Amino acid sequence: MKSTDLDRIEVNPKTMPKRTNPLANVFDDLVRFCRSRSMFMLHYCTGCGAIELPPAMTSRFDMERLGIQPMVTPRQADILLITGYVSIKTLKRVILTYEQMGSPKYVIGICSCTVNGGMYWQSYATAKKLDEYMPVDLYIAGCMPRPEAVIEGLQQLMDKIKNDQANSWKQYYENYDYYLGNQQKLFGNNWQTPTDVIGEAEIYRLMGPQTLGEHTKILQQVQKPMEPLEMKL
Amino acid sequence: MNSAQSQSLNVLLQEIEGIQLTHQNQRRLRADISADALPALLALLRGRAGYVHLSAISCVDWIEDDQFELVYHLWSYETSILISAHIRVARDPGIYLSVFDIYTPAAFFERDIHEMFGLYFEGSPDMSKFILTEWDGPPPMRKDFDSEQWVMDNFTWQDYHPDWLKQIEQQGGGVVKSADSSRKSS
Amino acid sequence: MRPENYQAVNHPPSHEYELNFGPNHPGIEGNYALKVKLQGDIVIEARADGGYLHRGFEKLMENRLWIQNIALVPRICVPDPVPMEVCYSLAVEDLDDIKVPERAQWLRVLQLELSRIAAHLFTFGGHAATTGMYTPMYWGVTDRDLILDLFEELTGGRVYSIYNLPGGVRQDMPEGFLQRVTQTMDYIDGRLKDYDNLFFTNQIFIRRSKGVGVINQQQALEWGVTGPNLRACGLAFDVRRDDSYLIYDQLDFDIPTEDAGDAWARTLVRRMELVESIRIVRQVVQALPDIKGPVRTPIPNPLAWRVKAGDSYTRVESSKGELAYYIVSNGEEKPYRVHIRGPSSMHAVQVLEKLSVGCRLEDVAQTMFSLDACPPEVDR
Amino acid sequence: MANSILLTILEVILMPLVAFIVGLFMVLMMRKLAAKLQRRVGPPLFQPLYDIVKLYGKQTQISHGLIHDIGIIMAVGGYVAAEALLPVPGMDGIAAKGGLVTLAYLMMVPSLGLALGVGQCANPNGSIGISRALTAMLAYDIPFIIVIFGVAYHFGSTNLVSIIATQQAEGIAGWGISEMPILAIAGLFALHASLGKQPFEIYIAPAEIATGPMVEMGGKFLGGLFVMQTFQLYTASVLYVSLFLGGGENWVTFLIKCFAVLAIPVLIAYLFPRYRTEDLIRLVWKWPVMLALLGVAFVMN
Amino acid sequence: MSSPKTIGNKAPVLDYKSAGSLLNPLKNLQFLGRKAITEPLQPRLASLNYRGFHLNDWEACVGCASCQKICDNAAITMVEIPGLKNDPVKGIRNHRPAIDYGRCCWCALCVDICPSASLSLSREYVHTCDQEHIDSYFILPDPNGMHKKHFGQGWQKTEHSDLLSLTRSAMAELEPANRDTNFNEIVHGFTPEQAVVEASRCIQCGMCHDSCPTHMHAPEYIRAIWNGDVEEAVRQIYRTNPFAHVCGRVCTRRCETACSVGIRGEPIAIRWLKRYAMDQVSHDRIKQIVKEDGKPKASGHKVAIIGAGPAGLTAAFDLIRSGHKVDVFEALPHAGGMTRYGIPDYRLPFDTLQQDIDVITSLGVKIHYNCRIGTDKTMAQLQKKYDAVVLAIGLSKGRQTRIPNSEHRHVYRAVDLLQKISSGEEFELPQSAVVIGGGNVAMDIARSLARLQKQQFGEVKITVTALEQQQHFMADPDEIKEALEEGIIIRDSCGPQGCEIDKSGKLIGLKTWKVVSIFDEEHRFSPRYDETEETIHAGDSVIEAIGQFADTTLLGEQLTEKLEWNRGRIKIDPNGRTSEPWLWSAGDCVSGPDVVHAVADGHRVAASIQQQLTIKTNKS
Repeated sequence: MKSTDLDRIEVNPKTMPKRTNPLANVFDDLVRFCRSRSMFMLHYCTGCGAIELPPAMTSRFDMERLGIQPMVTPRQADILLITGYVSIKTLKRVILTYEQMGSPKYVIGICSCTVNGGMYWQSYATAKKLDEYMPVDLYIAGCMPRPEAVIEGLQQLMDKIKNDQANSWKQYYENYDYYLGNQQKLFGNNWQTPTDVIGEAEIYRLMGPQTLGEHTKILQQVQKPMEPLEMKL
Repeated sequence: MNSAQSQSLNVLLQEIEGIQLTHQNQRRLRADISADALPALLALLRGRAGYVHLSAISCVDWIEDDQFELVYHLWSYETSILISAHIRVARDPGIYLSVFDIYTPAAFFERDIHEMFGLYFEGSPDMSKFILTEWDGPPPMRKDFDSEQWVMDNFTWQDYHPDWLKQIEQQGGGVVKSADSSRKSS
Repeated sequence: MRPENYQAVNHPPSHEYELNFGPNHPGIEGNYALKVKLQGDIVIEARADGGYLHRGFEKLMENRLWIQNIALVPRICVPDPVPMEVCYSLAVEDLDDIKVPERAQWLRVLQLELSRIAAHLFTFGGHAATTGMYTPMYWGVTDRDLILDLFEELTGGRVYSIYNLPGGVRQDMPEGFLQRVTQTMDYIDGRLKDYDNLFFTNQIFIRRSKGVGVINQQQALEWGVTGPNLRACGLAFDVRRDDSYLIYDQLDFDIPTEDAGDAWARTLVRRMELVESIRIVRQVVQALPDIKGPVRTPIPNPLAWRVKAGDSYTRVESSKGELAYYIVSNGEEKPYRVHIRGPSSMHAVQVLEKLSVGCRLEDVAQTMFSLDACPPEVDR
Repeated sequence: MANSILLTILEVILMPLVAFIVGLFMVLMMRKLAAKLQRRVGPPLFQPLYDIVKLYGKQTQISHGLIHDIGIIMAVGGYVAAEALLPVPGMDGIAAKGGLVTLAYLMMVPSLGLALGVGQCANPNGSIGISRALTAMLAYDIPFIIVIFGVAYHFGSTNLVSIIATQQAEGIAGWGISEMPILAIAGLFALHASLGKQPFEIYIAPAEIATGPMVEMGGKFLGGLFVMQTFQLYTASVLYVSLFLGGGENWVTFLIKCFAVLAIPVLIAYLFPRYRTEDLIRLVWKWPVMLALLGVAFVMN
Repeated sequence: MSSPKTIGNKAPVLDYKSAGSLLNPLKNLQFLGRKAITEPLQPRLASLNYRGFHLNDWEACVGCASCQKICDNAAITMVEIPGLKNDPVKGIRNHRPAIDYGRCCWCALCVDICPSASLSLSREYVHTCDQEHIDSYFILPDPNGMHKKHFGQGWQKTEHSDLLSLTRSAMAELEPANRDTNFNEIVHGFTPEQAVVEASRCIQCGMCHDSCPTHMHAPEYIRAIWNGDVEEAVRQIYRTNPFAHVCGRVCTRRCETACSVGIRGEPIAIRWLKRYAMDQVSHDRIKQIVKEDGKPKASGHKVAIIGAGPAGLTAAFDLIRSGHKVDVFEALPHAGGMTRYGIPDYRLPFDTLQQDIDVITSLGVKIHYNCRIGTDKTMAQLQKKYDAVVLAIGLSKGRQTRIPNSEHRHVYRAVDLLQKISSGEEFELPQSAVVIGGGNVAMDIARSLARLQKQQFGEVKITVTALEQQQHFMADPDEIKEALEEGIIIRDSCGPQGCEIDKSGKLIGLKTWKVVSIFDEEHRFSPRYDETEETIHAGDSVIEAIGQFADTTLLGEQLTEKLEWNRGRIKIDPNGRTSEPWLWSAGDCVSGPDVVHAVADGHRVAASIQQQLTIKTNKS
């Protein structure tokens, strides 16, 4: 097996700015409608709120009614549910996961902990505000929110997607420097992920004035090309 | 358990030098011994009193005494008495012997104590980090590590400013800074 | 600073390779990781990697009032939070010599056993899902939800009931509650037949789980295995009976055992415990109306409550095994030290690592789920 | 003549389209049946379509190289080509020219294509998955080929159109299932195994290898796999119907037969766990092969 | 209890070894024919005691911030809302809790501790928002619910879940039988154990501090007592009150009225805790503690204080610690003013009062006893000799009812009698007496006479009459209770109409009419009587305890003319300064009759004088 090439990104022509097709808007609406009716959520239990997801998924509250299914890998998923606190160790994985998800992608912050630290505000081990590290589309209040509240929240996200209001994923590219800065503050300046966010931003034409900055400079200095590690346990 | 068993256990334990026994209740026996005598006690309990189950090893940081207290909670399925063996180890340099050779579960507890308190166990099979692999601060469970302070230094909080608060602030009210400042001064 | 499990691995020129189970993997319970090294399909080395759910509970509890910790403790084991509350309360009561009214003790047992049923139903589902059978999960979680409804009615919270305080329970049960408990128990009793057909007597499942992750008695004792996992090795030990707390000594229940010590035996022990728990719940339901009196011994003003100095090692039997709190008080408003001995701290680390070696790739997830390891309890 | 060529071309274009639409409903039925067994409502009517449109509408399309792309195209393309060889009521396409052997060959292409594509992803889970998928293919292809051989021998033709015509001429008594019941059972086994549903779901196995071949797939690629799934369900069930249930007299009976055939493995799938790999091979090489050989023996007598 | 050993079936052993047919799972195909059990998409109604979003009854909430203190997660902040009622005397602040749902864990401990039972949780549980509206996570709970939608109350406080201890720690007292013949102190005070338990009830809301006229640091000394550090408690007490022993016994304790715990239960016994702290520390140690600040630099200024009562001595205490020389002139042979001569021994033993005074004199305050200004020295002399003069003469004269025959020689003023009793003077003890008045002075005189009567005649014949209904008496409820225990008869709603005199000129009783109302519509004092209900209360003497007034004759005509007056009282500015720049006035003679107000007044004039003298120093 060959080692991984850096991910190559193909650009969907639909994102290109010039659009001449008169049906383009109708087509866009259709795609957005389908996006809202088919949300694959990443099966990742980051915190204790995850215990209310199985009830929401299974027979009693049956998320599949809304077209929501759990998916196993970030590549397949559209929504990332951050279910409660994220310990710093998990946060690294969450950021990697988020970057690996295909756009458009949506983040839902569940429980108190994702907003302002929640129960664990004194803890040295958890991150306090999720939106410092990645843009969040929707928060669901509760500790933890009941399955009904989760489903209600997902329905709101569906509405937002349908109305083209859930575009936080673009912010991640447009303000990458800000997010990277917060990540570096927490993980140290050597922090890097295998995903080339700046490159993706260029391809998506989402380079904003805040995409590059002092933090990305640090990243570009320390960034090592992906190379395979020696096998060790 | 019956009193005969309890008697024989007491007699048995007297073999350890300098042991102090306290019956906390019917099923809890506290044994204070010196750190040197602990392996002998554990070997004795395991070998001759049926104490095969090491329930836990707890560590307490008595910072004022400059000591760590290690508590070995042992359970015997035969006598149904839980013995807690308490020893004290100097906080500095913080090294003690592993009891892994007597009790296998000790490996996890010793590893845990090592990363949480920084107390090293000689002879334990694995002293590498388990939980705090991405933590480079001091061992967090030590009393001299102030978690809240660390959090305040490293994180910021939501800066809420909802409309109702703006309204109240216009009227001259607002968030009360601390509980005491709300009091009238004399 | 790149998390290692996302890095491509340069495989040595042999048939050995490495796989990560977790932290984001459906074959792992919660947010936990197990790195395995395989030769072909056989695991030759396994390393558990925890801390993804680490919140530093023991540190947090040192910084909070005795009563505030009550809101904190259930979070230590999310699928089965009630024993956490009860164990903490029992330990504080032991330290401060608080006598719990009898009615409160019965209510606690009721809640504990309901929680055990809920946790076991949840575990079955998870275990079945690791073998590719999702229907038991859909059923188990749904039926568990009915018990959560009972919790909601009794305690005001679905999962984290925060119902126990040192001294008793916070509220008496609402009217007609016992009747609804009976209804739910009848329903679950009736459903067991379906579960048996689908899951417990499913020949393919038996084929998958028999002989997987075998622990013999000798090993179980040596490795510190407790709870249903220990009973699946033929040792009838249960803290409820042998180090009795609350009013368990007044109840009539059996301790089911199996001899095989494999994943199948562990599942079966849980299945039988489910029945025992239902039996206990029915006993409580019958006895509770005759037990009058308060449900809580008043404690001092919680803002200024100092628990007597001393230490207490208190154990209860959670659905996962032996759960213990070691609490040291130096007579202040806050605990001086709390050490939580979660049953999974043994099962999910050492035992899992040992059992994984030599097992098939297909069975790694099953081994973990059959041990019913609860990662938040390991990480604390 | 020109007309008939034009007609054939139209049919060849139309048949995969029909297959896709029917396949979507087959996916829906599969999910609905699962929901029913699990005592819940299940997805809405157009859910499979939403999923596919959404996946194609994803903006990020992470590719792992040319082979990866080709692999997916092969996977879908293999089935699209197979559809043209599967006669449906009113449309024969090029079935008369292709025959069973070509079809059997085309049905292996997707797995091979997937193997190519997934191999490029360099994800060990994917590699294990694909090796399992090929193993499974190796397992179920043996009874499958034997069954096809038996059927072809019985009808004396590898031409599906004539096989169907023969069966329809004699009514139910002439159906393959009445004439070759043992082969039909073996065929059902092979069909079930080829769909990769429990207990034969060894190569998806989320809890073991995180959905195996699909692990690195996102966006269009996953969409491709979803499309492939619709074709797969369609192809397998239509082939079985054509071989054993007399094909379609008209669209109503044809669809009823297809969905009924498919319901059997689907229902079983949600009530059983998966086998281990070696168990699968042992099982499939033992019973279906034995049955198929027995069936062939009966047929040849 | 009966053992429920027979309940429940034995666990049916699952026969998995033989029952396991491969086709068993297929039995579950029956579910194809069953209905789904999925709930509708609309969120269900939560259970009756669900712990959902917060509600707060703003009418009931007093802003005590206990919810903030018990919150695990520092989720609660108090917000000051200007439009709301803010009444420190009643223990109400215009603060309301605001809750951060980015922290809250819905444990409901805030509900369970809430002293006013205003907080509760609702059955509402759905709230979502996007990043721009994250402010909606910070809410100010009101009775209408988070989204102004009614979901009904969920978790509320019940008697089981209440976390406050609403009853006081028991304290030993003299039984009525043991106290009615002597002047021994009735209340024993807390034992250390009782005091710690009582102190632990405090929720540290600080309402007591706000309501106290002198803003004593009650939360701090209660916390110190709870910590077992009584010396620290004394230190905190002396920050604002040199009459600690006195206030520990006879304070009107507005703090306890304001106490948040008192909303639904018995307030913290703040007075007894103060007394406990003072009693625990030895007198010498108290003196040391007071002097801990070190000796101040002498300022060279001199201040004269007329009247050695609480106001005057408090001013002296402050001024001497600021380095001024202080001379106190007291007309009577003992210091303490009304606390010495007005409050009976059984409530305030003289030697404890003496301890307070001793602390003050130990600082260097010089008290000139038996020195009556106006006779022995004149105001003019004082003005000349001192930089400032404080008039703290108290209310030494009893008011008269001026009802018919009230000039009879057996009609007494309560203050005069009390002074006689406490100074040990001989006087004619009435065999039976009728007291007019429902205040503490009336109770004091009634109970003092009752003791003397019991000693001398073996039985008590005292009737207390007052205009108010008994529950509205000015006197302490405890006093009334104890008075009744001691055999005193209380007749409420009785308006005195005249003293009855028999033919021989002997007083035989008091005639009263039933009171219909005391105040008119404009809340002015204007009692109306029901003349048909006339009662004659038998008694050979009548004692008027309806209030006191100041004896300002000492000022002299000239000064009296010069000063500005306000309805019979000397007019003072908010700092206690009169219209004469050298003269301040403090205590009962300018504000109400109450020790702690007098102490507050003393501090106030001392601060004003200090300010004035500092200006003077800086000028020179």
